Amino acid sequence: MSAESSPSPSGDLAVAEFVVRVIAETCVENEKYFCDLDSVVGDGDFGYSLARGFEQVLEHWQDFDRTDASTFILKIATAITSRIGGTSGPIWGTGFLRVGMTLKANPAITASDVVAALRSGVEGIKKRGNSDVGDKTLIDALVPAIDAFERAADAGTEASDALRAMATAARSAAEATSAMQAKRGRASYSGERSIGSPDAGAVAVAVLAERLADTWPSRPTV
Amino acid sequence: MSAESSPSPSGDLAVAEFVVRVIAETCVENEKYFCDLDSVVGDGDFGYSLARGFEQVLEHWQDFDRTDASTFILKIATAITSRIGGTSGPIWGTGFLRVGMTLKANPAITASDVVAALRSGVEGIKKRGNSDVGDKTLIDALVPAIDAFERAADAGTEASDALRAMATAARSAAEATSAMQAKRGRASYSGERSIGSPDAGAVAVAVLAERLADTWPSRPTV
Amino acid sequence: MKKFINDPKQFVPEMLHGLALANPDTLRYVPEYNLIHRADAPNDNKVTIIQGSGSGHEPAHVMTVGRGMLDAACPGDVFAAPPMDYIYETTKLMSSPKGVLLLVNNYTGDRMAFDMAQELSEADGVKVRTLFIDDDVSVQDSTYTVGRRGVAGNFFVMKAVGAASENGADLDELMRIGEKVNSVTRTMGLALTACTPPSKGSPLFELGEDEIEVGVGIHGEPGRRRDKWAPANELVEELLEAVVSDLPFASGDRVALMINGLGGTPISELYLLYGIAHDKLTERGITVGRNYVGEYCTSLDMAGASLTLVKLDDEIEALLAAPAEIAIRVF
Amino acid sequence: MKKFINDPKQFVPEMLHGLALANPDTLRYVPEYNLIHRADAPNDNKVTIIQGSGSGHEPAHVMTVGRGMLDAACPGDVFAAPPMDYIYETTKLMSSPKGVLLLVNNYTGDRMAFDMAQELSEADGVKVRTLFIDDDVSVQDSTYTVGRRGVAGNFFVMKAVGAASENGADLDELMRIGEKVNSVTRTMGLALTACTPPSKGSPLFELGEDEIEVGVGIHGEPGRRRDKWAPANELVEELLEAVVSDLPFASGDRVALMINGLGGTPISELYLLYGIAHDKLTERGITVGRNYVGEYCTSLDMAGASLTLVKLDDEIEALLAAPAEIAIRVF
Ligand SMILES: Nc1ncnc2c1ncn2[C@@H]1O[C@H](COP(=O)(O)OP(=O)(O)O)[C@@H](O)[C@H]1O
Ligand SMILES: Nc1ncnc2c1ncn2[C@@H]1O[C@H](COP(=O)(O)OP(=O)(O)O)[C@@H](O)[C@H]1O
Ligand SMILES: [Mg+2]
Ligand SMILES: [Mg+2]
Ligand SMILES: [Mg+2]
Ligand SMILES: [Mg+2]
Repeated sequence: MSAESSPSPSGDLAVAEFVVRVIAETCVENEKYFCDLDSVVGDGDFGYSLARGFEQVLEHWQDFDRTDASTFILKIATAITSRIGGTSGPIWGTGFLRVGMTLKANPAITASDVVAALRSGVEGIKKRGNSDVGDKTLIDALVPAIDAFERAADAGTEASDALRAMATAARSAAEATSAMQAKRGRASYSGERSIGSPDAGAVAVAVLAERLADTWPSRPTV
Repeated sequence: MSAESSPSPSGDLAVAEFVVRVIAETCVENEKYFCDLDSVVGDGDFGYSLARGFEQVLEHWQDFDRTDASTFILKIATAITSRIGGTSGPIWGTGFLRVGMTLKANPAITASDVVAALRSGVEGIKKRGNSDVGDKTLIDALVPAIDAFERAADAGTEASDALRAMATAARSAAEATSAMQAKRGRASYSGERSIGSPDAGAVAVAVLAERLADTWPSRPTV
Repeated sequence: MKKFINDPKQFVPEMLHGLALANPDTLRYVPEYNLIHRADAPNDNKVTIIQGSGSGHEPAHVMTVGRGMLDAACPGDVFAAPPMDYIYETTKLMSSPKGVLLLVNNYTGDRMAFDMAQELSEADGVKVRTLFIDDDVSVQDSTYTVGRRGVAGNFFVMKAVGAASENGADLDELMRIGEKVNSVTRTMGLALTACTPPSKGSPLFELGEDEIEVGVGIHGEPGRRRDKWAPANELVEELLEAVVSDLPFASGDRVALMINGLGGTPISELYLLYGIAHDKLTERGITVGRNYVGEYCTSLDMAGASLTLVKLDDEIEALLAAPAEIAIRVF
Repeated sequence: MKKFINDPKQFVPEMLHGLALANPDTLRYVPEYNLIHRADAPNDNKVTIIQGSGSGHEPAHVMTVGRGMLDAACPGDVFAAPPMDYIYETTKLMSSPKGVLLLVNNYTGDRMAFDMAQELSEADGVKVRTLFIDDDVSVQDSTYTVGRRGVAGNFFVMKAVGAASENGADLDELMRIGEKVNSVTRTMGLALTACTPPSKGSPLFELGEDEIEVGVGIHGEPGRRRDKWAPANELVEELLEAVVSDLPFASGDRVALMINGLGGTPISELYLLYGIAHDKLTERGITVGRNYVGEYCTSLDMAGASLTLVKLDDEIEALLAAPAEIAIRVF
């Protein structure tokens, strides 16, 4: 997944496994933190829902079809959609589903394929959630993060640096959600009182992107 | 009601009115304090029950039959019995009833008649409550208080000093109930945990006796 | 104190006013005596069944007035036995040629007020009998008390005599049935939080964030002991063991099992407790023939629950299964 | 956090286990999907009615499964819409030739999961319609939200379509009835205390000793505003005014009035509120044709209440009056 080379299918699968595993473990580890973020103007279960869902993913880790990277991600998407309740099940499930579907259409995965897949995931989330940039959701962290990744990749940056750029963008975008008024999700019911604290989903995106950037150098290489 | 003289019937009535009024007003004023005392191992309503009942007495103050002191006290007894709930209604009602009945049998009221009436009141309470000295109830303050009053009256002490002796005895007896384990009333359910705090009813007796001693000099005289 | 209340002194009357408004066809309200009675009571062909006790235990007992249950209830103020007057006047207003049965939870104040009212009513020529209910096993040493307290188990006595009286049973028969049900009924409760009486305005006792009160009374009287919070499985085991060993209930018995909420505990938790208790009884070879989950006899806003077992025989089970109607309904 | 609980993750399954054990004749439990369904469902001659939503609102909705109400409920975890899977599998298991009606309280998570499940079920050939319920008037500015929330008023939609489906109404007819009832139902709630979700272990928000949250959501979402505690008369006036002016209800109307407890409020206070609300409606010339006092749609252990009005016509009133049976019962 470096910006120039198009790695072998088994290399793609290893990368997909690594990324999903980091996401799953990070969500499980941050259960309480993510719940606390959702408590401010939400209902406090965001971390709980993600943790229960990704626990299932980790528990059945060996059972997912590993024909190729996209198949693997599609199976993960199904597991997330089936096991995560609340808003996050459909949102995250749809995101993974679209990523998997887009990658399936591009068997030899390049950095720009990854960007296309992520953008397609975001489009799926927007459609599913009837939401967009500016609504104070995880979309407000995802979009700038993908933009940053794309810029870095286009400039030929190494994957680890592209990920770092992505994480930095996600973090500042997540922090910027503090100033926004929520227009979607439970937080929206509190109207102007949602201003002043960041969106839980956006912060989670920042945490995940940072963790990916941090752990990328330690990924198993094929 | 001095130790020597046997005052006129109308003087008795004035004394009865004065005493009942002091009791009623003191109970109303001490509502919260008496409730707090009952909260430690009881159910916290002792002051409330007394206050509501004696409020009624004060509200209908002019309506009570004033043929003589004993009639007046009997009417008060009926009002207390009818209007005070909880344990205190029957207990206090019975006490006043027996006092009134005993005085009725002795139209020219002497100090020893008063003592006999009070003793009869206590006997009524014991019978009604199936209780006795040592059960950690108001009886444990009443009995020593009446004893002290009797000793003073027998010695020919002035009424105000006899009342002071009564108040002093009631206070130390009430304090001594702290060391006792309750055998009657709701406090008894908490077993040994009732030890360490005084009985609410006993403390109320002490407060009332003290107030009577304090206000006696200011009573209206006929 | 944060309650839905105007004036603590009007708490009970305002509640009764609402109850009467909500049940215009079936209930009547006589404010002078806090009296709620069936619109069709007294009935000459039926013993009248009356329960008093303090308020704060709702639905007990004002909301359990109805066909097959109580004919009337005349509660006192919160946690205070009704003034003798209320009972006496209620007994007179509701008297039937077949007689009046007074149901009294065994507390000093209630016993005294009902005793006095019974004496006066009998002097007026009313046929009155009194049945005392004392199902609480948490009060162990009865030489130091007036005996066991009446708590949530009173529901079963009410239900059984209510059903029998609809069938025309006379006063002696109702006494026999009521005493029998009471004799096979055992309850034990525990509190997670104290309750706040409206007139006091603050909790009756202080429990730490990890403390519970085991064997608590329904008036917030302290219980057997204060203990550390424990998982539901352990708490149910403690309640069940206290109850089962007291009668004792034995393998092969058929029982009614009640999980009663004390006022502040959500019904989700009560069903969770029910599942645990049911399984534990099954393990002991005891069959749950009837079950009851919800609020029957509460302690204002106290978070907590009690567990009641009734040993069933054919007669009791039939009486408990008989139809009945009360104010607490869903539809 | 002091609750009757073993493991927060097992809270919902353990509650459902207890519910199933308490209703062996009428309910069935399928643990894989948190599914509680009528023992006699699906029924080929009846549209199947299913409600999902998060847990923590009991008795809604698992305890309102029964004849004349829901055929099935497949709740998610506390305050979380069920995973799409649960709804999809429940729909398949419960599908009837007459079709399946999904009742959904209007929240983002619920809408999405039900939409997805409906798509998948339809692809499998099941006839499915979805009815959204949005009775909460506290959410004012709907450009900033996905519209109003569904709260306690969902009871009336459930009851009406439940009754109609027993009478054999088809899916279109049920949609018409459900939408009609929803369109004349309005609710507003307030909280005296926050609730504590088991997995969080602490209150969702902090209310001062004299503060209340007006227009609170049933998931502990903050409401319209925080305010000072006030006597019950004033609080009822505020709730009533918000509800009455929204439809608006007018003099001469006949309504159903519900006072719904949010979980930690004793029924005594609910009846007190009922009396005040009834009197205030009478002053406005509005007649209470049916009344409901108790817990219908709660928010765990939250102390608080909501007030719901439904404008009655003959059709709605007959459907509300039809007999029904659910797990929550007294006898
Ligand atoms: N309509 C929506 N579209 C996209 N994301 C959303 C939407 N609504 C909420 N979210 C995201 O989901 C997060 C909350 O997730 P979760 O706690 O599972 O939802 P809930 O408890 O409200 O069902 C929010 O912080 C936000 O980032
Ligand atoms: N059996 C009894 N005999 C005499 N006095 C009693 C008895 N039981 C309780 N008391 C007295 O009554 C007081 C409590 O009164 P009250 O609060 O009205 O009773 P309760 O709330 O238990 O009905 C106790 O402090 C005690 O002094
Ligand atoms: Mg949430
Ligand atoms: Mg008391
Ligand atoms: Mg009391
Ligand atoms: Mg949620």
